[in-house]
Amino acid sequence: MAVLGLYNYWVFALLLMIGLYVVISRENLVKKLIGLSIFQSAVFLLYISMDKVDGGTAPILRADAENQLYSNPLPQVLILTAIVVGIATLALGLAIAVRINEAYGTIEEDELLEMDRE
Amino acid sequence: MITLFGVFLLTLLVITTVGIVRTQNLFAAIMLMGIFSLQIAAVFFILDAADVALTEAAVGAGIATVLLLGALALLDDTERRGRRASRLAAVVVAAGTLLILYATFDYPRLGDPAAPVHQHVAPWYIAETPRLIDTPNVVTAILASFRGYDTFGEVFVIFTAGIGVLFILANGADAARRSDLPSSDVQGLRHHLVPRLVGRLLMPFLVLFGLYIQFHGDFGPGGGFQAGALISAGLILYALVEGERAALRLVPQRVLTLLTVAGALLFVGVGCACMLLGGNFLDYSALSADAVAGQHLGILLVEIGVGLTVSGVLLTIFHTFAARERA
Amino acid sequence: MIGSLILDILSWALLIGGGALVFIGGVGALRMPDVYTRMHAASITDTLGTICVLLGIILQAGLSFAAIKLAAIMIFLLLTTPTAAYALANAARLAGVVPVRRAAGEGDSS
Amino acid sequence: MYYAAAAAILVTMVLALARALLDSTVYDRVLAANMFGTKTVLLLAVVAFLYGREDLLDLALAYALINFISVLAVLKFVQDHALRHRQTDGET
Repeated sequence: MAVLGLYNYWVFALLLMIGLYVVISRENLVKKLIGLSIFQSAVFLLYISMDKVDGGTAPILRADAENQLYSNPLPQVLILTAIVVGIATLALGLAIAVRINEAYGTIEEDELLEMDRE
Repeated sequence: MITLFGVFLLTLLVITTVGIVRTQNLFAAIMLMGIFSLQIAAVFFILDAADVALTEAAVGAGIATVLLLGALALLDDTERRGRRASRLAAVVVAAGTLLILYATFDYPRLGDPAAPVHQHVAPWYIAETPRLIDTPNVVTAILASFRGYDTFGEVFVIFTAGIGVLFILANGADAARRSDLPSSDVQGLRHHLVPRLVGRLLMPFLVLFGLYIQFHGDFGPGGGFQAGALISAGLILYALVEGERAALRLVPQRVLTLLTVAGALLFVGVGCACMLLGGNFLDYSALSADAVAGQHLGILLVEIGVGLTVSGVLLTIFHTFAARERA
Repeated sequence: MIGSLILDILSWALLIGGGALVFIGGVGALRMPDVYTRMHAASITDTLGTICVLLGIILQAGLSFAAIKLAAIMIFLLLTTPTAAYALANAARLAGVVPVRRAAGEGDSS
Repeated sequence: MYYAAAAAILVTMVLALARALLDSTVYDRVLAANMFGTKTVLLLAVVAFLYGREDLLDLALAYALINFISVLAVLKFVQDHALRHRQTDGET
């Protein structure tokens, strides 16, 4: 198990960088937004991985258990709000993409840049 | 054993992500995002973050898919493969991955009770919540009371995002609504008898469950954010099976705007009431002679405010996308 | 004592049977030749497998609030899984996906 | 026994994911997403009992209710798509 103790963080690193890769290398704006979502989920994973305590349980206090260990509630609070903010910003990004499509007829970044240069 | 489940799910998560990157069909990418969201929610659950898993389920798997599909209906659904050579990006990303992987070896291992995160305020929150606030769900206590400022800010970010979407997309939406909507928008899925019946049957349960999550949030997993997402999911379900127009007749856009604003103002109002009663901003203890009762009242009101704003904004966004005609 | 043993055995059988059904559905979804048959495999076994697994847990939970919640989950899944399959089949049909009709003697192409 | 059921569910998740990622139509992916949703509900129910936290079943309930919406959204999306194509075909 000791070997796997850092596995969550490795997955975090991979997801974070895959998300970043999509944002950098893909031209399509919707794909970029999806990449951003992956990036964001990677950060969520990092925070939630930090909250786990061995032998702990979800931080909802139980009256029936004495000396129960609880996992750390603080990262959960931060991420809980971040998820809802994430969907709101995703919607904002999509709205902008839709408007760009209406104005330019495409959402591929290289084509957009070409049109702007002309 | 549970750790192994986590490892297993995380591996699936990475595979899914690679699939998302590789597919050029955006519709397929959105479906894979739905799977991604379910997987990461299961991982959150296994890592003891029940509230977060609930939020991710309602928001990520339900509403994000609906919104992405709504936007995709207005766009092309295939991505053209970029002509720009992305070798530089690959190199940068590979270097970054190695750097972060190298850094992880200094991290405390998963579940280490001696990790720095668990040393400072967190034990205090868990120890003092029963005395100061007396709600079993520590997450709700921190969200609404101890770190109320944070939540206050987040609610206004959501509020602003909703306004932003309206600004960007809603002009001319009224004109579109006055002229005839595409007939499919009027109909929704009306002529599909089975989904329509089941959808109508489930809608009240979703809203009811949302209300349960809203008001049971002090005792179990839940709270305003999750409840707002679930209630708006219920109404989105109604809009899908009965059509946009019927949904807007049920809850008109005016009401949604009102809900959004009322929620945000309720939050501010509770904060200001605390100040008027002699406490600090969002210091609910001032709301009642009994500090704990004051906290209960404050958390209840603030969570209602959050729920109203979240459901209002999410539904507004959904309707705004649905009302838009494809260019 | 005997009663609880019988209950345990029954719930184990349901859990194992449910797990097996779920797994069979997964294999079917992977191996069947086209989207309609895959859907068929997945939705039928999914529905029964889900009922078995949840019933198995309900037997373990006994008469409690948890059992009511599990029963609610079961009813909702019982309604939604077939409906989702219907909606999906409809969507595929609308989009013009044609079911395969393999002539006799033709080799396995999947 | 919970472990056996959980293992079966996890293996089925792999199969569903394989279905989604292999060379298949988009509807297979929707099917896989839907299967995944059902499996997640089951997994959460089983793990909640493994942890002994029956109060967390609310999550499974939420998943069971939410999962349905995305499939309906897909149906609506495809239907609008087909309708629009029929209209543009009629005009030209």
